[in-house]
Amino acid sequence: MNKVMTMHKAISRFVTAGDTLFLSGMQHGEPAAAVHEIVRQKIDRLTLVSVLVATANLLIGEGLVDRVLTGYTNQDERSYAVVKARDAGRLPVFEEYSHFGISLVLLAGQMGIPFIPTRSEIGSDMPKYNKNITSVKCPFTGEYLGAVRAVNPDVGIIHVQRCDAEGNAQKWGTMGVDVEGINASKKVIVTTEKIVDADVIRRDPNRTIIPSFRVSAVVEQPFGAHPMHLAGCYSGDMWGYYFDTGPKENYESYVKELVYGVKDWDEHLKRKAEIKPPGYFENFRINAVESDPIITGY
Amino acid sequence: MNKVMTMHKAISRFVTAGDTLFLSGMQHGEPAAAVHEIVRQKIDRLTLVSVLVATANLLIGEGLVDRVLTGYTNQDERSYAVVKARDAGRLPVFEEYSHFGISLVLLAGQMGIPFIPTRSEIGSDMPKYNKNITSVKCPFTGEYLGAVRAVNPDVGIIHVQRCDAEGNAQKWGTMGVDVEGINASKKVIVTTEKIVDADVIRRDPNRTIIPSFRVSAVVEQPFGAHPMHLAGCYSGDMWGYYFDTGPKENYESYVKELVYGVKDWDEHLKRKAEIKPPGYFENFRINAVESDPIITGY
Amino acid sequence: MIIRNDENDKYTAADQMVVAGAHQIRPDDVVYVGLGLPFLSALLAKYTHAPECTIIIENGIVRTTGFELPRATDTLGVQFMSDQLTGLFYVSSLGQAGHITTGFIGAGQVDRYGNVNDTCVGDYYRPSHRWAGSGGANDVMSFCRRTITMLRQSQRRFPGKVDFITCPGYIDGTLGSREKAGLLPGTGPAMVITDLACYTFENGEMVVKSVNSSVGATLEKVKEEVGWDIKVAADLTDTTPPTDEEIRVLRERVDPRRIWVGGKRTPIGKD
Amino acid sequence: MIIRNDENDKYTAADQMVVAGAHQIRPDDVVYVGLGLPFLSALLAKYTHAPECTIIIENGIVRTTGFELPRATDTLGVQFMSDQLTGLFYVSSLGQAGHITTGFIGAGQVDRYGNVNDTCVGDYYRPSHRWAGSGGANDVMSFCRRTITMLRQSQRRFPGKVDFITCPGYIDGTLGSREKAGLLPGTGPAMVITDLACYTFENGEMVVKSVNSSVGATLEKVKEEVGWDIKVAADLTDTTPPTDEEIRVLRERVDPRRIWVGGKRTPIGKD
Repeated sequence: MNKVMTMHKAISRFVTAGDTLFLSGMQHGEPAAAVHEIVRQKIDRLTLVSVLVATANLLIGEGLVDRVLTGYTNQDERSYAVVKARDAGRLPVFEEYSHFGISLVLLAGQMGIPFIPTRSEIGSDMPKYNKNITSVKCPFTGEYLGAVRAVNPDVGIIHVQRCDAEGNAQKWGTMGVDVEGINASKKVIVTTEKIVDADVIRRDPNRTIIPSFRVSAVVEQPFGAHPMHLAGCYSGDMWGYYFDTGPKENYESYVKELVYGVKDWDEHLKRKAEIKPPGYFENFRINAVESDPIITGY
Repeated sequence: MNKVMTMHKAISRFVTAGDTLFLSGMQHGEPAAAVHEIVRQKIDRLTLVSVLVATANLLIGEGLVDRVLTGYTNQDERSYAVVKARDAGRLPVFEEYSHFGISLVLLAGQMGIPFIPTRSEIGSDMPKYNKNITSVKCPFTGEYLGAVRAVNPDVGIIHVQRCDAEGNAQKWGTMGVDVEGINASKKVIVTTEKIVDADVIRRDPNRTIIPSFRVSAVVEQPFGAHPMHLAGCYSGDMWGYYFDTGPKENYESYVKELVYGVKDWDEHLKRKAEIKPPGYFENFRINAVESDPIITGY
Repeated sequence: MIIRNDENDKYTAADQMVVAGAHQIRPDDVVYVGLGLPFLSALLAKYTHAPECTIIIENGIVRTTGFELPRATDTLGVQFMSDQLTGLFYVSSLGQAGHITTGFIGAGQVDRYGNVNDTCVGDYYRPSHRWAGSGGANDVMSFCRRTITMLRQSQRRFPGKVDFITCPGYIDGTLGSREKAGLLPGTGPAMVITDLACYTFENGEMVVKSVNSSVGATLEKVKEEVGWDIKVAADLTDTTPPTDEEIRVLRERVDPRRIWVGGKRTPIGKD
Repeated sequence: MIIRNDENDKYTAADQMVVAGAHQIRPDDVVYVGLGLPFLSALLAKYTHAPECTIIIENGIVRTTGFELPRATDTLGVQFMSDQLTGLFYVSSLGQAGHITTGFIGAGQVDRYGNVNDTCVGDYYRPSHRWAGSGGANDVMSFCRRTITMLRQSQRRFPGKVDFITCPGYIDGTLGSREKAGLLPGTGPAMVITDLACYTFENGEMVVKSVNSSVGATLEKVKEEVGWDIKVAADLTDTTPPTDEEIRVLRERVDPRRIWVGGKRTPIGKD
C-alpha cells in the first residue's frame, strides 16, 4: 500500500495531543522537519522519548511537552527553551535514565516484554527519583540486578536516507537508538531524503530497519534532518542551531521566522538560506565515497 | 592485528574439549568446514548451542557432544547419528527450548545479563524438563513471565561472505541467531569465503556484525558453508547432505571418506566432486544480482 | 479410505487443506509461515485475494512479494528480493510484541484444547515416540493473534490430552488459562485444518466447524479419527471447496515444479 | 594561579591532562570515549604507543583507525571508514558484557570514593545547580573494567560526598559496595585526571598519585582544591610530563585545526 503523503498530513493524522512520541536520530539524522511541523501544529501534552535530539528543545520551549524520558538534557538557565517553558508553567517532568537505560526501555518495548534487566543505573541515585527503574532478582543466580520498565511510544518518527513508497525504510551511519525506538512504537512515520523504487530496497534487504506493515506514513523530505548531518547526504550545523535557538532573542526570532513564519520545510530551508551567509547550504556537501555492492540472487 | 590462520590451527588453538560451542548459520551459511575440522580433531565433551545446523549431526554421531541446547533436533531412529551416539553411550542430553528461546539465551549472553524475560515457552511443558527456563515476576506490573538463563559460549564459529584480516566480519542474507550467538561467545572464529581489504569493510561498516577485537581467528575458506547455501555465493544441497549422512551406510561412508579420509576442506571438496555426478558444484552457481551502493564520506 | 489423495483427481485432500488455509489469510494480514502446506497457503492467498499480505519466515525473512516455492524453509530463492532480511530474534519479537496477526504451524498431535505436541509420546525421558521439538512452533502459538494448526488427521494424532504440551493452546480448557500462564489475551489457536475437516474453538474447546466433503470426508469419518467425543458447531457446514481458479493458481503459479505434490515434498533436488 | 594555560607555553594544563589520559591506554585496549579531552587522549595514544587500540563511541561507532577530531561526538568524519557502525544498544552491551577495558568520562563533580555527579547540587527537586544528567557516563562507570574521570579541579567539584550519584564509584567506600549494588567485580573508577594531579584509588578511596608539576601544580595547591583531607599515595610522584613528540603529534596530527585549544572547543564551525 502506497503510504506517501505530505508532512502536514502525516503529522496531523498520526500524532495526537497526549501521545508518547519517540524521535530517532541520536545526533545523526534526526527528523527535524517533522519536529518543526509538530510545533507548527501545536500538538501538545506530549511525552518525549529520545536521545540527544537537538530540535526537541523547540517542543519544550513551545510548551508542548508534559514529560521527557531522557539521559541528557540541558535543564539550566543557559537553555532559553527550558526557561520559557518554566515561565509559562509548562516545564516538563524529566524522567532520568542513562543513555543505555533509554535504549533498554525501547528494546523491551520492541520485544513486547514489560521490563528488562540491566547492570546500569543500579549503583546510582537515579532509581530513587525514577519509579520506572527498580531492581529484580535473577531467578537463576539469586543476584539482584537493575530493571527498567518497557516503553511503547504511541508514535515514532524517523528520518532515513531511503525508503520505498510502502514504508520499507533503510538508514545507515550511526544508529543511536533508532532501531529499538521505531520498532517499539505503535505507529511509525518515516520521513526520507528520497523515495526509491522498492527494488532498490529489495536488492539489499538486510539494510531495512523496519518493514512496511509497521509503517503508517512515508514523507519525502530532502534535507529533512538539517541542522543535523546525515550519512551519505550532508554534514550538519548542530552548534549553529544551538546558537540560533539558545539565547532568548535568537530563539524567539527562530520560531517566529523559521517555524511559525513558514508553511512547510521547503519554505523553511529557503528562508534559512536567505538569512544565513551565502553558501550556507552548499557548505554541507560531502565528498561522496561509494560502498562496494553486495551480491544476492539464486 | 592480522589473525589469518589455517582452519587446522584455528580449531586446535581455540576449540577445547569441554567447551560450550556456538555454531552460526540457521539453515544459511553454516560453518560446515569448521565442523568437519572439529570432528577430524576429535574435540569432545562439547556443549552445543545452535539452531538448525545440518552438519552438527556429525559432532553427535562421532560422540563428541555431551549436551545440546536446541529447539529442534532429530532424536529418533531415522537419524543414524543419534543411533550411533546412543549405541556408543554418547547420546547427549538435549536441553530443549523454542527457537526464540535459543535466540534469547544468546541475546542475554551478548548483553551481559544473567537472564531475560519472555512470553515464549511459559505455557508449555518445556520448563518442567529444562531447569534453565523458569518464571519471573515483573517488578512493575506484578505479572509473571517466562525467563531463560543467559549462555556465553566459550567459542562461537561463524562463516561469512567477507571479513578483513583483523576479523571485522560481514554477513548478509537471513541472519538466524548469528548476531546474538557470536556476540555472546567468549572467543570467536570467523571463517570466510574471502578475506577482503579492510577498506571494503569500512566503506560499509553498518554491515559488520562483530568487530575485530572480539575475534580470535580468521580463516579463508571458499565454499566453507557447503552443503548449505550462502547468499551471494552459492546455493545448497541440504537434502542431499541429509541423505548422504542419514542412513547408517551412507553416514559411515561419509565420515570415512569425506571427514577422516581428507586432510582439509579443499581436499573434502575435491573428493566430493569426484564422488558426485559431474557438474555437482557447478550446479550451485547463482544468477548474481548487485545491490546499489550506499554513500558515505564527509 | 474415501479421501481423495489421488493425483489424478482434480484436487486432493492436501489441496483442500492448502485452500482452507489460504482462506484464513485476510488481505492485510501479517502471516508467519513455515515449510510445507503453510507456504502453499500463504502463496495462494498472495496470488489471489490477499496480494498485500506480509509473509514472515522465522530465519529472518519479511516479504510482500511472492517467491519460488522452496524445498527447505530458508533458500536463496526465499531470501531473494525480500523487503527485509534480519534474524530470528527480530521477527520473533515482532510476534511477541503482537504484530503478527496469523501464524501457521504443523503438529505431531493436537488435543481437545488445541495444545500441540511436537515433543514426545509417553514419558519425556523414556518416550515411545519422539518428534524433533518445538522449533518456532511454540513461539508462534504463544504470540500470534490467531494460530492455525495444519496436520493430517488420525485418532492417534488427536488425543484428548497430549502427553507433552509443546505449544500451548487453551491449556486445560478453563477460562483464562492462557493468561494465567503469562500469555497475552487475544492470542491462541483459532483453527485446526486437517485432511478431513476444519475445527474452531468454542470456550477453549475444539469443535468441528466444517467437513471436507469436497474430498469425500463425512462427519462420521471425522469423529472416528478424533480421540474424544468432539462437539460439533451449531452452524456446521461443508468446507468451502477449492475453486477452479484456486487450483489453477496453485498448480501454475504457486508450485509449478510440483514440489509439494499431495502435501509431501518430492525427492531431493537443489535447494 | 600557577597553572599553565597560556597558549604561548609549550603546553598547557589541558595538554598535560590529555597526555596523562593517553598514558592510561594500553596497546590492546578497547577504549570508550566521549567528546572533549578523552577524544584527544585516545587519538594521541593511537598515533603514538597504542596504534592497535579500538575506539568505541556511544552513538554506535567502533573503529581502529584515527579520524579527524570533531566538534561534536557524532560527525560524518567520526563515522567515516569505521570498522563497524551500529547503535547505542550494541556498543553499550559490549560494555555490560565486560568487553570494554577502559572508559573515559567527564564529570560535574567527583567525590572521595570516586562517585561522579552529573545531575544536581542540592535537593533533586530544588537544585542549586543542574547538569545535563548521565548521558552515557553511568553506563561507562558501571561497565568498564577501568574508568578514568577527567575534569578541571576545584574544591567545589571535589566534595567529600556528592549530593547525587550519577555514576557509581566505590559508593560509600566500603569493601564490596559496588558488588552489593549489583555491579560486576573488577570494574570501577581507576583514575581521576585533573589539571592539577592524577588520582588513583586505594581500598575504594581516592588518593593523590602524581602531581602535575610540569604545569606548575604543587601538592599544597592540589590539597587546597579537594573538599576533604585527601590521602597521598606512598609512592607519590610527578605526573609524567608530555614529551616533545607527544606535543608535536597532538598539535600536528590529533588537532591540527586547533579545535580543542586549552581543552575547550573553539567557536562554531561546520561539524
